[in-house]
Amino acid sequence: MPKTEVKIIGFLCNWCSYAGADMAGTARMKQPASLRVVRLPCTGRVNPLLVLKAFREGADGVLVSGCHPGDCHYNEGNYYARRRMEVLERMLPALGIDPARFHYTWVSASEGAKWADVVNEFTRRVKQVI
Amino acid sequence: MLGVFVCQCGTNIAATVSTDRVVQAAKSMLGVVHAESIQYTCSDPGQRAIIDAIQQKGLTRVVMAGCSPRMHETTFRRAIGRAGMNPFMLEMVNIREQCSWIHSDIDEATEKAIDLVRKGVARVRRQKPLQAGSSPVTRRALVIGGGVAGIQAALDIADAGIPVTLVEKSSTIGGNMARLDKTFPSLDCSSCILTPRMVEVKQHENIKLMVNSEVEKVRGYIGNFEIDIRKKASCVIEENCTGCLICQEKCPSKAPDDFNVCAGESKAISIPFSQAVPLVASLRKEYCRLFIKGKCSVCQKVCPAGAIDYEQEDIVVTEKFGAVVVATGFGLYDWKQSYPTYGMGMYPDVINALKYERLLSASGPTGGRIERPSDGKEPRDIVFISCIGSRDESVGRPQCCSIGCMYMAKQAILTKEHIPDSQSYIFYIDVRAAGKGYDEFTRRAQTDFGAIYIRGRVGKIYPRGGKLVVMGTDTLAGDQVEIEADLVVLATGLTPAEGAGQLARRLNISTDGQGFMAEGHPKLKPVETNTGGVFLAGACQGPKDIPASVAQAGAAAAKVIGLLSQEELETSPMVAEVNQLKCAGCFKCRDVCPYGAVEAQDARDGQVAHVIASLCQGCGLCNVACPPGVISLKGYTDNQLIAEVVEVLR
Amino acid sequence: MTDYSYFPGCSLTSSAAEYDVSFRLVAAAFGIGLDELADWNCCGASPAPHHWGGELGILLPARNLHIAGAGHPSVVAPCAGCYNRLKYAQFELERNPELRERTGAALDEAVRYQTEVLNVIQLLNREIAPDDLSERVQRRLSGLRLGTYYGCVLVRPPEVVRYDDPNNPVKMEPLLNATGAATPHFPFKTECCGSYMGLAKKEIVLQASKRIIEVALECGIDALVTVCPLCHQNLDLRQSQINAAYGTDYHLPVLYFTQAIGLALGHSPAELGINTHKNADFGNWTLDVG
Amino acid sequence: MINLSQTVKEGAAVVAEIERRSGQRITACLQCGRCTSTCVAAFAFDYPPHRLMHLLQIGLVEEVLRSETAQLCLDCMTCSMRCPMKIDVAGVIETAKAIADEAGLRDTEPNLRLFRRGFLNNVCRHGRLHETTLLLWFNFRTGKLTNDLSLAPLLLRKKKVRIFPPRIKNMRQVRRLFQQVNRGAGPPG
Ligand SMILES: Cc1cc2nc3c(=O)[nH]c(=O)nc-3n(C[C@H](O)[C@H](O)[C@H](O)COP(=O)(O)OP(=O)(O)OC[C@H]3O[C@@H](n4cnc5c(N)ncnc54)[C@H](O)[C@@H]3O)c2cc1C
Ligand SMILES: Cc1cc2nc3c(=O)[nH]c(=O)nc-3n(C[C@H](O)[C@H](O)[C@H](O)COP(=O)(O)OP(=O)(O)OC[C@H]3O[C@@H](n4cnc5c(N)ncnc54)[C@H](O)[C@@H]3O)c2cc1C
Ligand code: SF4
Ligand code: SF4
Ligand code: SF4
Ligand code: SF4
Ligand code: SF4
Ligand code: SF4
Ligand code: SF4
Ligand code: SF4
Repeated sequence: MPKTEVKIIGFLCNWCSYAGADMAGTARMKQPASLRVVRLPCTGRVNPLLVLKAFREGADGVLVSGCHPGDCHYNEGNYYARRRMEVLERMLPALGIDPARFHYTWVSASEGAKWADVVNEFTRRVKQVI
Repeated sequence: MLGVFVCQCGTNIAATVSTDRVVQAAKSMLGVVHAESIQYTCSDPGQRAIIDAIQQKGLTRVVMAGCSPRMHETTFRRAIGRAGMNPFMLEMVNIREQCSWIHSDIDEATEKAIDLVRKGVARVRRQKPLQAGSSPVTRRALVIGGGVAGIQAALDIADAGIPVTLVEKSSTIGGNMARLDKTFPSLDCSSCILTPRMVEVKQHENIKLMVNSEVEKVRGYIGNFEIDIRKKASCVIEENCTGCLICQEKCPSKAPDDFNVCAGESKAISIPFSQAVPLVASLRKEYCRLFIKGKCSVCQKVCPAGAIDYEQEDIVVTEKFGAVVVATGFGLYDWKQSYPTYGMGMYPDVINALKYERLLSASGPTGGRIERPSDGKEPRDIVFISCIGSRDESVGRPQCCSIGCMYMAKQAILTKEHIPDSQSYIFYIDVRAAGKGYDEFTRRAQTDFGAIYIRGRVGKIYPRGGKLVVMGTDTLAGDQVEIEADLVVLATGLTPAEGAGQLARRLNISTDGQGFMAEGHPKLKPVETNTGGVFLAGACQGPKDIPASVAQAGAAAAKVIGLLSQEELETSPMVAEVNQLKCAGCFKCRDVCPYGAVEAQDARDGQVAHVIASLCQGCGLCNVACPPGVISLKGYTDNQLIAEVVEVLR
Repeated sequence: MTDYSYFPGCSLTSSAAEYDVSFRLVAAAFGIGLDELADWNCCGASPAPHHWGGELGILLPARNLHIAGAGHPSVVAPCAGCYNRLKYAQFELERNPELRERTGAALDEAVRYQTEVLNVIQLLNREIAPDDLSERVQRRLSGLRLGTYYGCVLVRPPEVVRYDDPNNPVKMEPLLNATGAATPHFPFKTECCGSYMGLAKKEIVLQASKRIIEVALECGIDALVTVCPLCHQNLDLRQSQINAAYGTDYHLPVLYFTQAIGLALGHSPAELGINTHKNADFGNWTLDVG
Repeated sequence: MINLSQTVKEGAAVVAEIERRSGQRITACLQCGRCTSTCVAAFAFDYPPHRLMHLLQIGLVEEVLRSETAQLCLDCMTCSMRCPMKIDVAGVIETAKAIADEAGLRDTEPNLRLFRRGFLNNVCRHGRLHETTLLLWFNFRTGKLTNDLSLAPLLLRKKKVRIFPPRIKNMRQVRRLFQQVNRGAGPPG
């Protein structure tokens, strides 16, 4: 019997959010053990189909997080990501997936505390709807 | 033939993750022939253990579960390279920053660590050997910003025989240090130590100085930047101007005096201060009568050197550089909007410390006599207030300005020297004076110069009979206090220089929560950025005093010299690649690529995409955009990512 | 003609009757209809939220909100204290279903709490354009330097009242300026006057209010303008007590916002109840119409 | 001398309760004193607001709950607006006061409590406030019969006081609101 109640897949860009998650760790900010992070160069590398794949494989939630708009390491990668993720979010209900189980956000390398908040809050939300 | 190494990191990991159980679980994963737990894997014996295992068991792929890949990926790539493996057949699994350090339940953390290792195994099984490419290096450096940090970096690099272009936004180099009177902790006169260095820049054969200039566009990558620099028209022919100042004297149009923080007035054509480098006049069109009303031309008539050219236009030069040093310094926090209780700028005798610095300076607008702005009288009671727009979350600025405590002590000392019967009061929360000789310095302000230190923060300032009532608290006395002051000096926090965010975006480097340029790692990469070839020096990276700025500039210069002494540079092999046989030639990939790295190539039937590896930065945008999915990012292929997702959810 | 529900509150029916009178005069002049809430009760003022666990500070105003819910879309509460209490009740009812339940039980039906609550500045700014007022001015207040005194409860806590800048409110200024009056910099706009301590802990009120008057005079202010009856009481009525306690000789007039506008519209000081104030001498400034 | 190893432990539960109810972090206070600098009433307090915060930091809850500060704070929120750590200091004090009330600690500032109680009883009786009876009642109870009477002639002359109390129609409803608060044992003090 697994101990963690929910499993969330996180797709994080290497430059901002992954670094932010590291920073939260360096600062020992406690978070639920729900998240499994997949590191990517940029949220622009996140294919919406990959998100759907995660849901189909049984993920309780999917979190996509990258640099703030305008701060993308690759200039505009996260703008593409934002557009793709917004479309995806709107499609989820039609696919029978509660949109509350999906979250797209921005956390910079310096926002360790925000990262911890995001994980805490999203986990709480996923637990509620699952 | 896969090996898994689980690092204990002393107790950093082992206290929360049962590394033994992770090793046990790893042994049963597909393809794993070796798994062990190591106390400190990055140490010499730790790396040896990996190399031994590779050589004894013939490993071809390695999973290293430990700290963040952002920490030690390069270390371990090198290690397995030394063992004769392809360095890219490594996957680092983060069970420290993103696991042991953020959880407290051993079972939960261990379960997660096992999931992550399984994910890493699945991913590295699909990894192909990659070959790092290489590209030639341009032996020339760009330094942006001509404050003391930029000056130091430029001189150090130039002294190593490398050509440097120093780009300065304003009409002279010197930056904020040129505005200071004497400097802590040794009370050296600022211009006495700075001016010779400014002149050296001007005279150095390897330095090309461009004032009134800004970086406009940046292309390329480490070793090979191509950068557009715009030199703004100043209506003065630099080579002709002798700095005689006749134009400034005769010019009828007043203009704000930024150098003196608006204390005193300047002219539309001016040289900001007498030691300016270059000592050349600049015309500001927005204040010039000729450009506003169409009539004047006085300066042209009086200039004995024929240096005035109203038709001058901006020029954009494009140059190639191998490395860039950012040294754009700082601005001061504008307190007026967020501290309404300090009068919002309604009281002329509430000023910021930089303006006070000009009032103290012998070369300042008052010739070194301290006069309060409202009536020109010499103040007797002077109140200094620390941490304005610093350490204050209510205005969104939690950071410590790191120099305020020191310069307030300095200014209190100088005030006493100027006006022996004056009394300085310093409101502080903590006296932060951690440098060498610094605490002794602030204590001297109290013992030898009679400054009274009051621990507490001021609540309100309001006028009473030509004076300012400063309402505060003395937390040590435990009571409210009130001072009738002649002058109030605010130690306002440091902000990034105006336009720093824009410049950061152009250079593709990150900024931190306060907008300062972000270093690569707070301890181990303090002058690097996340973008290869771009380095930081001085207060652009965070509030700093002169010694720290100069030290960082020297370090940045050393990095640049090291980089530019190489002939060729390794490039990341994690680039996109097209399966040209299946490419449909739609060029959706080319449309999204931010680096213009995709080009069309002729094929048998029509055109297909081709990635120029030296331009590709590996963002993966194309990979997602491609309808048939035939362009893929090496190291992050669809196969690998899907495998990670599937495995972690097993 | 727009109609509003009107919650006068206890003060405007007794010690601040002139506030009620002047408000009605100004409203009438601009065709603003005011329907007094039927059978309203005291909002609980400052004591209610600070006694017996504080819940009365929500329940009492909730009843008024409920009554307002049956009337016009918006209710105006000129007293800053009442305004604050109504906003507070709304805020708490909004986010606490259990409280809503209980309040409903006491009222015998589901509590109506969503009526828009306006303060007097908000209402007049909405209904009167400065230019409009300027045109209708009979007695130009030029030369009069008015100190806008907002007090604390009108703008605080910001997340509850959501009105104006809590540290430097400015919403009174446009209409006052339209009357010709100047509104000079006044750093004590939101300093507390001592609130309800007048009876039980007088020294707090006297010291707090003294400072406000002292700074107003320092800023060359001829009269303070307020929207709070309690502030008015502390600053005007207790000015003599301040003088007695500190040996000062202050005679600074304190006007209600609506009185200032009423003056500009040409009403006499007596019509506006200014003669009921303790300090009604405007010095050199003349109240003659012309 | 304060035995910190004792106070910190013993005060922890109440401090945690204050933090929970007020939603504020006491530990975030850096003792800058800005709250005190801005407080118009601090001169009348036994502990100015910043000291009150520190007392909580070291677990001296009894001092806080019994403090005059908790009773006298005007809840004007000036301190909360200015705190550089964004602490709602007024909210913390208010919470401490509520807890003191619940714990039956009622000896501090009895006059003020009396005034508040008188005010509410007055409202409970009439539905609206009748200032005249409140003033008379309060002065009678405190034995300071002339308190504020100097203001009376003017108020009377200007017809600003009502001799007879107001009374609203649906008093039953108002009483029920009061009963809501008195659930159980009845109103404290
Ligand atoms: C009131 C006060 C007193 C101080 N006293 C002392 C002291 O006594 N001792 C001490 O050690 N330190 C002192 N300091 C700190 C000292 O001023 C700084 O440490 C130092 O100036 C930092 O140097 P810098 O080169 O990093 O930045 P700056 O001096 O700010 O120089 C940056 C330069 O970059 C230019 N620039 C900005 N943006 C661009 C752009 N986009 N493109 C091109 N150019 C650009 C600017 O025009 C400027 O010339 C004091 C600071 C203040 C505010
Ligand atoms: C308790 C404590 C906690 C700290 N925590 C932190 C922290 O959390 N974060 C942080 O950033 N910093 C921290 N520091 C500071 C940090 O340890 C130092 O900044 C850092 O170690 C300095 O590195 P160094 O190389 O200059 O000197 P050292 O680490 O002292 O290294 C000097 C080396 O030189 C050798 N040596 C000495 N004399 C000679 C000689 N004559 N010939 C040859 N070799 C010689 C010594 O044996 C030694 O190996 C901490 C320090 C202490 C004491
Ligand atoms: S490799 Fe990383 S996790 Fe292991 S000892 Fe070194 S720093 Fe710690
Ligand atoms: S532009 Fe001409 S007049 Fe002006 S300083 Fe230069 S040489 Fe002198
Ligand atoms: S043209 Fe006239 S106004 Fe313009 S800079 Fe020259 S002298 Fe000054
Ligand atoms: S250096 Fe001193 S003045 Fe500046 S923020 Fe830090 S403590 Fe405050
Ligand atoms: S998007 Fe895909 S199919 Fe289209 S050109 Fe690029 S590689 Fe070829
Ligand atoms: S990964 Fe693709 S989109 Fe990104 S830089 Fe390389 S070729 Fe361009
Ligand atoms: S809320 Fe209380 S403590 Fe805060 S400033 Fe007002 S009276 Fe003082
Ligand atoms: S203002 Fe805030 S941080 Fe400062 S002493 Fe008061 S509560 Fe603490």
